[in-house]
Parts: sequence; structure tokens; C-alpha cells
Amino acid sequence: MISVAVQYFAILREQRGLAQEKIATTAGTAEALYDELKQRHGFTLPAARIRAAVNDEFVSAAAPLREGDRIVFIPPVAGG
Amino acid sequence: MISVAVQYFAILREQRGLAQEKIATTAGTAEALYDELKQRHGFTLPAARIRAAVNDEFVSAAAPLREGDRIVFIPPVAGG
Amino acid sequence: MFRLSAESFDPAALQRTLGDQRAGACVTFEGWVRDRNEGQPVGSLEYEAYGPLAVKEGERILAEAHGKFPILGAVCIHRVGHLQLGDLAVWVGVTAEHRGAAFDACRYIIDEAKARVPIWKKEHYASGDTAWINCATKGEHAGAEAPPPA
Amino acid sequence: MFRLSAESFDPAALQRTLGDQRAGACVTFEGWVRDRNEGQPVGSLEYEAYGPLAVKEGERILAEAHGKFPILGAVCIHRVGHLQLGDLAVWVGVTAEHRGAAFDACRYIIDEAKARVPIWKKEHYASGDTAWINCATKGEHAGAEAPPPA
Repeated sequence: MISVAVQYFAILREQRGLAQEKIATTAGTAEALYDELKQRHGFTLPAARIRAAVNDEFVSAAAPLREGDRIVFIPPVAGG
Repeated sequence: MISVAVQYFAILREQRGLAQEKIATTAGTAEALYDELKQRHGFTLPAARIRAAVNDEFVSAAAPLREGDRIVFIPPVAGG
Repeated sequence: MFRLSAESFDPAALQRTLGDQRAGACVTFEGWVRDRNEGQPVGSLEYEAYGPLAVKEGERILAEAHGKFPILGAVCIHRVGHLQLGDLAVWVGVTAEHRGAAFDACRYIIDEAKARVPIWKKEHYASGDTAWINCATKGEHAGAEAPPPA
Repeated sequence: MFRLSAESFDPAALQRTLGDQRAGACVTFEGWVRDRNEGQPVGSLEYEAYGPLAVKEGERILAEAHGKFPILGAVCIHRVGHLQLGDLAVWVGVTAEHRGAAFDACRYIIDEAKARVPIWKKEHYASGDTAWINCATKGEHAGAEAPPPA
């Protein structure tokens, strides 16, 4: 069990109802954590459409999580 | 013999030393008139690199000239 | 320079910062909030950014443009917050000796920024509905699923 | 609208005339007087136009752009007279719903204008020489014979 910080933006922030939270999890990867949170909070976007960032850098879906990481799940972007 | 008005721009204006003149000519086409003027005034640009306009519209090199036409010989352009 | 701005900004002033006597060409792109998307009347827009990564990714895109094209300067500023119809949402300016590189790099920067920089757009429709663009899932606002580039 | 201008003009004001709530994209091109051409230091530039035909041909190019690309507005202004380094020589602005058309049309307009509109450019070099660009004949300023697009 590790403790990580999760930040939410855009549709995920609205579906979660808050912008950040601490999570205790046994998920080993960013993708596994997203799937866990999707179940718990009813996120509509499938994991395949989400990218992840850890400590303000993009990471792969299979990137391992470490104690204290700050994780952002990134919905499909639409700048401009 | 017809009488036409010729206007010069850019390098032709400088080589001719004036911006317009009346010409009495037996030249039947724009190109023939350019060749005549090139001889007379020492224009450096060959006829192949000159376009012609008659009465403010582009014409082909073989366009016939008529009494009173206003002719412009157009050196290679370089806008922008 | 890639920046996010919570306030409206003056593109003419930005363009002056690109002034360079070696430059023969300056190409700019402005993205404006338009009054409809995919046929639906739009009333206003919200942009939200994941700031630190948006700026890093934006700077990476500008560095890529400098590597790919012979350009002299490149700047991109993206608004965040609530924007109204006609507002300037994003500005890209590129200078180069010759125009081909300036056009190509400007296009590259806005294409990549729209695809990669973590910024999200929420449309507020005249109907009162809203939608996060590109974030719809099947059955929900399907029209907003894959909007054309704008 | 295609225009020649004997005086400097404000591109920001021109761009405002293109404002349109249907437009999601505005692309502009500015041609600036740069400090060298083909390796030769340039001190200043003169532009001379055959006014009536330049405006007719410029308007034809804008009409062609409207026919070829789904754009909303297009404007081109070209300076004539004696310009100094850094001065704005030509401005093109195009609006469209989507950016692809705005980029393509802006590029089309400046490419065609440079190739077809009867405007001539005389460069004044630091050396004191001058040359009408594209008008050199063999042996005379051969370097200026076919300058790259700028």
C-alpha cells in the first residue's frame, strides 16, 4: 500500500467533484490506479483515452507508482 | 503608323529616363514594339522576360496594337 | 516562449517582441472563439490547463519547431478561463528569413499544441448544455467526439 | 480587399476589420524588410507599383483564394515607396472557420501576389549599389537574379 496525490482536471475534476486528493492504493501502475478510481467515482472515459503524468512529466500507462508520487490523469486535450 | 502611349516602371523607367511617352510606330504587336524600343533605348531585359499590358489589362506578346492604346511593359515582378 | 494567460493579451505587443532585422517573414495564427461547433450554436468557452506540464510541453513543441525549420523566433500564448465569442484563445507567431519556414513552423506549432498540450475546452451551448470537447463517450454528445481542427 | 499604401499602416487595425464570429482561425503573413539578401547587406528598399493593374491583379488573387479555400475573409495591403530595415512591406490576413483553410489561403495569396502583381523592388545595398530584384541580366548582379522567396 502506497500513498499518492492525485490531481483532476476538466471532465475528471467535475466527475470527481474535487481537484485533488490523497489516495492509499495497492495499484502498481498509473493505469491500474485509473481503473480503480474510474470504478470508485464513475469516470466515463475509458483508460485507453487517458494519459498519465507523474510529478509533472508524461509517463506510460505501465509506469510504476512510488510512495509520494503526484499523479495527473489527462483526458483527451483540446487546446486552441 | 499608329500612335500609342507607353508607360515605364522600375528598371525600364530608369533606363528610359522618363515615365511615359507617345510613340508613333509601325509595330503590329506588343512584342514588336518592345523590341523596337529596346533597340532605341538600350533596355537590358530581353523581350522573353517582359509581359505587356494594354489599357491596364495583361495581354499576350502577340496582341495587336491599335491607335491610342496605352501600353505598359512589365519587367519581372518582385512584390513582397 | 510558451505561456498561459488568465487575462486577455495584446497580440501586436507580442509580435513586436519578435522583431528581428534578419527576418523577412512573420506568420501568425490566432484561434478565435467561434459561434458554433459541429453545427451547434456556442455561447462561450472555458479553457482549463494543467499548468506546469502545459508549459513544459509547449516549450518542447517550440524547441522542436526550431529544430525542424530554419526560423528565427517563435512564441505561443494560450488563454485559460472563461472566454466569450470572438475572444482570442491562442496566438502563435513565428519569424524567419523566408516565408516557407515561417508558415510551416507556425502550422506545426498550432497543430502540435492542439494535440499534445494538456489544455481542455468546455463549450457552453445556447441550449444551456455544456460539453468538454473530445471527452464525450459513446452516446453522450457524440457530435463533440471528434471536432474538426479549428 | 487588395490595396497599395504609400504610408505605413497598422496591421492590428486591419486585422480587426476581419473580425467575424463565425471565424475560428485568423492567419496573417507580414513581409518585413530584412538586412540582407543573397548574402549582400541591404540598407533600404524601394517598392514601385503599376497601380491600376496591381490592384486588379491583387483582387483577382483574393477572389481565387475565396474560390479555392473555404475562407470567410481575406485582405492584402502592399507598401510602395522607400522602406527602411524592419519596415512592414506587405500584410496578408485571412479568416476561416478552420485553420487549415486559413493557412492554405494565406500562403496562396502571398505566393501569387509575389509572382503576379506588378510591383517591383529595388534594393539599396550598404556598398552604395542598387539593383532591381529579378531584373538583372547575365553578368549584372547575377546574385539578385533569382532570390529565394521571402
